[in-house]
Amino acid sequence: MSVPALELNGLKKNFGKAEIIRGIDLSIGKAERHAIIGPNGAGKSTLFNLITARFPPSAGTVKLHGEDLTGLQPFEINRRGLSRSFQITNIFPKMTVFENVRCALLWAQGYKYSFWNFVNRSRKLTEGTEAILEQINLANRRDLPAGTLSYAEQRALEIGITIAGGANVIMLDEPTAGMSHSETDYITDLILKVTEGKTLIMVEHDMGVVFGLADRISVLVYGEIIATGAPEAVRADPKVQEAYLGAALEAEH
Amino acid sequence: MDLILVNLIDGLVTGLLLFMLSAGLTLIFSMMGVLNFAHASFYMLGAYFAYQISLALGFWLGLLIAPLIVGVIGAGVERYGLRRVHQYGHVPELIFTFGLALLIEELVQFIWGKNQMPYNVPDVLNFTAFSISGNSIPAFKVFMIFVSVGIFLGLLFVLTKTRVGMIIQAALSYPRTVEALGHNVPLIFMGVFGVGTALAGVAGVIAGPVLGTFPGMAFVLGSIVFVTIVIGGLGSLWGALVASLLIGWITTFAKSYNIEMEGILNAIGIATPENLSDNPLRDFWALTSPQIADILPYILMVLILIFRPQGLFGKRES
Amino acid sequence: MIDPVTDVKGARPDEQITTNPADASQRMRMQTPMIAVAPWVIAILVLLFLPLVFTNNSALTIMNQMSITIIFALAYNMLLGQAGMLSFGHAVYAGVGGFACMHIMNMTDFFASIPLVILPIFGGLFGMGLAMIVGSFSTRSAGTVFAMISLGVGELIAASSVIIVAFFGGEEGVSGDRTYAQPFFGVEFLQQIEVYYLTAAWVIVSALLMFLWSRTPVGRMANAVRDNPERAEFLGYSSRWVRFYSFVASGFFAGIAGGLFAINYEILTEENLNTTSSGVILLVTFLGGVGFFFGPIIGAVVFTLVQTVLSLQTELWAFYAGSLFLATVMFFPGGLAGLLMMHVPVFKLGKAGHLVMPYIKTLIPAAIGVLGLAALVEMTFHYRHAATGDNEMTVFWTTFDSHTLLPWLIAGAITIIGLGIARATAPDLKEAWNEANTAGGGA
Amino acid sequence: MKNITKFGAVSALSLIIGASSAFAADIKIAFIDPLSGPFASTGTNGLHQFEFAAEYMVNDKGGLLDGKTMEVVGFDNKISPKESLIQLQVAIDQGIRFIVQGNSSGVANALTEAIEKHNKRNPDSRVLFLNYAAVDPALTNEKCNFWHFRFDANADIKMDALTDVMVENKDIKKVYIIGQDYSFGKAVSDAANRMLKDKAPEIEVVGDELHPIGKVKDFTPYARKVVSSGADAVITGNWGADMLGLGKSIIENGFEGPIYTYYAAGSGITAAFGESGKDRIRLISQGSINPIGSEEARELYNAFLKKYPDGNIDQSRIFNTIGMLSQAIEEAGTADDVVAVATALESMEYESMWGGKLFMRPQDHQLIQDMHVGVHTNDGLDFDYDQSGYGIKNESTVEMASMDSPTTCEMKRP
Repeated sequence: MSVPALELNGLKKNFGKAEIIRGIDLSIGKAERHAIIGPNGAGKSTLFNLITARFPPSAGTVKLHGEDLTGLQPFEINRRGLSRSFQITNIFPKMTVFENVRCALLWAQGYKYSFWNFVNRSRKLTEGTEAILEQINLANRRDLPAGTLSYAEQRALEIGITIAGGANVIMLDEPTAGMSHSETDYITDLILKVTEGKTLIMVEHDMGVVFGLADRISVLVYGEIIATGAPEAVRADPKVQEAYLGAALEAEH
Repeated sequence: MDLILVNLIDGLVTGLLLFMLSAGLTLIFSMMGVLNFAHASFYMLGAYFAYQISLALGFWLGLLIAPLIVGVIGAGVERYGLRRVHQYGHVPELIFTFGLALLIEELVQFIWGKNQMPYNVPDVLNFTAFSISGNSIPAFKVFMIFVSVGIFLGLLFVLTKTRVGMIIQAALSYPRTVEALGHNVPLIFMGVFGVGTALAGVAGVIAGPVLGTFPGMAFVLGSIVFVTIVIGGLGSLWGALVASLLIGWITTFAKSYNIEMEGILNAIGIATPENLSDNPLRDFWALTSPQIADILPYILMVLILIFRPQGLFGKRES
Repeated sequence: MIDPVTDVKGARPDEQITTNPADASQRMRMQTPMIAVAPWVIAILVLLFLPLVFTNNSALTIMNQMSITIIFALAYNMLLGQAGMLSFGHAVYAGVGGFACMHIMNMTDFFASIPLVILPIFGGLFGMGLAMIVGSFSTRSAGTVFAMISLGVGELIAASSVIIVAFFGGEEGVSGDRTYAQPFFGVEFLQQIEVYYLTAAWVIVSALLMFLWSRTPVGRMANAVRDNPERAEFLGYSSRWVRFYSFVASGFFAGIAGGLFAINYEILTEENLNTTSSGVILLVTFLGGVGFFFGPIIGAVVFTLVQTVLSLQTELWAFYAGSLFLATVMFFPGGLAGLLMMHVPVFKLGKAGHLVMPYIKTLIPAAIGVLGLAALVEMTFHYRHAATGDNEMTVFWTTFDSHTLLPWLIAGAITIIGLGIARATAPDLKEAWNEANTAGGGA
Repeated sequence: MKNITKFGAVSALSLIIGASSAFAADIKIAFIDPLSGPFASTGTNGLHQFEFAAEYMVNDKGGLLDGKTMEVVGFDNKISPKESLIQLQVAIDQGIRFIVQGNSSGVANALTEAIEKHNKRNPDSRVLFLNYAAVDPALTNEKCNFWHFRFDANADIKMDALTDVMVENKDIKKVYIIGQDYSFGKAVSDAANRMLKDKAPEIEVVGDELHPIGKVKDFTPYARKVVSSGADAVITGNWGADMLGLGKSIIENGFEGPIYTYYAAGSGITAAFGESGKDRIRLISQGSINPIGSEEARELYNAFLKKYPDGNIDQSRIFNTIGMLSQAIEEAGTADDVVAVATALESMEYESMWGGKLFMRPQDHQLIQDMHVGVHTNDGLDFDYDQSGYGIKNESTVEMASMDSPTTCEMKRP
């Protein structure tokens, strides 16, 4: 069996005395679409932040393609092929849509901190950016400041920024939060399209999206994973139904 | 030994004076996020107003009225200036106060001219309270200590025991929540700004006769007040107090004792180079503590920012 | 707390505070190279021909001072505008660069072996070196921490200028003679005009390099880090290093400005390092507008004129400069450049003509009113501070007795009428402005 | 766009420069000193005295060279060397050939070097530098040049006179020297140490200290050291707010001896010391105000007070500067050829209305004159300062002070 794309071992996080993440073991394979669900306050976003080194974990390790990420800075993790979006829209609002995406391409295309290249001279950079804009359907918005886009467009842009660098592990934190039905469908299609062949890990509340996208689901309750498996298996798991899913599913219908 | 006691008292006076400025500034800073560069200018206004009032009504009414006027002006600045600039973000706000500081200095020169004002200690307090081996402690300094301690206690009482104080404390940490609870946060901001500048005004009234009332008095004090609150930790009243006293004593002692760099370096085992007068580092070797006393707070601040960016008592970073 | 990121979340579309060269780069990319090069060619031509218009040495001296301020302000804006870092001690990088150049001037043998024109490069290198040392610990975070470290370091170095006499020369400073350099194609830089062309060449080169810098990957990422450092981290860039590189580059160009100062004035003193100079460059940059690459250029030109020319006319120049600055911060946070660029959409819509009349109707009375106000201020000042017998004063080439009622009435009337008309016509202007900014409608 | 702005701005510039050069006086003097900012009061007071001197001593008496009038034009240098050099250039472009400046030896250094270079590079627009108050000894020693003339006594001369007076006072056994940490403060300290050792080896220097210039908020710690040292007298070269702060603090905190100063009078300082400084502050100065040097001077002072009721003549050397320059112009028969005027100024002897004879020493262009040590008092004054009732009254006089003092100047004449 090949090395999993992402592997968590005994991951824990305390804030003072409060244990938010109580020891998580999880292994996500290559090209798998994995959803993490759970009630509010279960620690889903915290888990994301631990994986991407926004916070240091209290215990445990995170491995990306078998490599231990302990002690690495967010930008170093990103360079190793893991990219993420945020729960609250997190783009560069004063820069244009085009600029937003282009910035995401710079490191991936090997420009590093160079000051001897000119970004608008690079055909590869421009074409790469335009390709991404096409993918996220924002080509006609390219010269607008990102902050002036509609909410759904900003979320789409954020997904575009997240995937632009060509990372093979994509983490999306509630990509459809606060959207209307039609917008949700739009984003779901977009995610399907742009994560083709990549490992996807997402936190999501909308069960429609979850069951439409995910190959496997993990259920996080009070900082612990109580079930992991294929959508149907998880749906059938009595523990899950008891703790969370039942109520949620009822509410859904 | 006696001199140590005298220096402790002098440092206390300096520190408490600094505290009256930094207390208001740290409240304003932590609530509104405004690094108010013009804070020391309000201190200057306090001294000038008090001087003008003392000509007509005497020192004591000046002490009473001048801070009130300064506070009202401060509130006006918040209401009609800062609040407008606030929408553009923090950097323009800061730059606004920077410009305001310049303008106030120009205005003061416009009205009172450029000379030092003969604003003096009132006759009632113009005597030597006591002497320690030939060093007299003027009664006015004792008075300054009492006024500043009184103000500190008053502030502490208001902040911890009254409803307004509770709201202010809450607004310090959670401005949005407090607004959501229906409190008029803009009004609180204006009030805090007014009170903060009035405190600076009080400091000006009682410091003017001792440290001189002249157009450059704000500039001399200006940035050191920031240094104080950064060292103490933003938003912390206790931090402001501790940092003020620390700075007061450090600078006082550094000035009172001639500690030489050569002595320090020799003590840690570095020998004085030969031909010191030709050495490119000669000025460094000849440093004495009084020479650098007034820049010690800046050194302290830079070190603190590098190793503990939230300051001594601060809870949050910037 | 002053981190611009904190309030970025609900970004306002009309916000103009920070640079958005993205727009420019886009336009640039789509336009023909001819148009991209045009401003530079015009700038070169203007700089070449200015001395033909202003032949006297003092105008040259003032233009040199402008040029130095332009480079320094552009360097400062690499921090403030491009990378969102507020520095209160940037004068020290220019100053140290200048002092280094001064010492090189005094190294007779070495100085005689290099042409004067390359001297500023040494200034740049020393400014850069100092920026690398300070940047290594100050760029870890932006916002207040960076600002306060810059203030502290600035104060320390300024204070050492009177203590470390060996390098800074105490309060007299260090002086030298530029003419001892190797002649450059026979030019010994004895005359102001020669120095003018040297400085002008450096302005073009430095401004061009700084402009190009903003087009490089690290220059683009500086904008990204300014807007959202956290997001930049998740794009593979360390915010700290991006800030560090911006800081070092800014230190380099500040050092070049310092080197040019050394050539122009042949003396460097404590004032090149002190907090006042650091504050002035902040004012200059903000007055011009941090949001546009050319903003600081306007700021430098206007401020230098106010400082050197207006101060010949009135003792109250600093008062007017302060008022102008405060008004800019309050009403035009985009600075003078922002004010100009507000008109770009109007021009694009081809409706600039619609604004001419309303502007004339409002701005001319307003200007007259403001001048009237200035006259009142001058008269008050004269009345209060002039010598007793000295009742005569001259304002706007008119001499009168400030102790009689009539001039006060006239000035007051001019002020009230001017500002009154402006106020009355302001709504029309606003309407015309809105109309001009709306696409379509009447031709 | 930017180019248009720039163009417009520079057009305005040339207009304004043109406009301000449209004055009508025949002989113009550029006064380059701070007229705004923290040192503006000293600068403005100086400008008033210069303007008054030109009016009263020259124009009202029919002018020079058969009716040419004299005008003093103020240039604000904001006490910045950089601004001074810009304003110098502006002044030269306006055709001004005489530059006066006094505040800050740093500025004087910058000016004297710039003027030397200018005169070398532009022989047809040479200018003279008449320094009326910058006292750094270097200006008439290693940094001297033909174009620079100093009308004030330099720091060494003043200290020489001051120590002459001090050693007469047998109560003084211990002396504390304190000053601002820069070239002038150091020069005062060096001179005091050297001369006290020379003249009265039995006097002990119990403290010798420099403090940061213009940065000290509270002088109490320094005052404590002075008191604890048991000093009988203090010497300080402090000026401005540093003088007032130090003086007040020393007196307030229990020091009871005399304080020997260079700059503790006028500009609000006399008023601010008031009663507390009485018989404590000693001042070294030239030109006798109390008692007034001559009836002519009394008339002049009264005329000055009529014009500036709250003004002081605290720099009588300004009137000497104008007087000597006028005499030199008359002797040279021209105001345009500055070499001729400078040659006339060299070794000029001049009878000052403030008492005594003045002699411009040709070796170093240092004016030699009588020095007075006065005391701050309200008794028996002809003229007070700051309308405060207090003023400086002469106690002792050193005639033609330091007439034979050595100089390292090697004057190069054109």
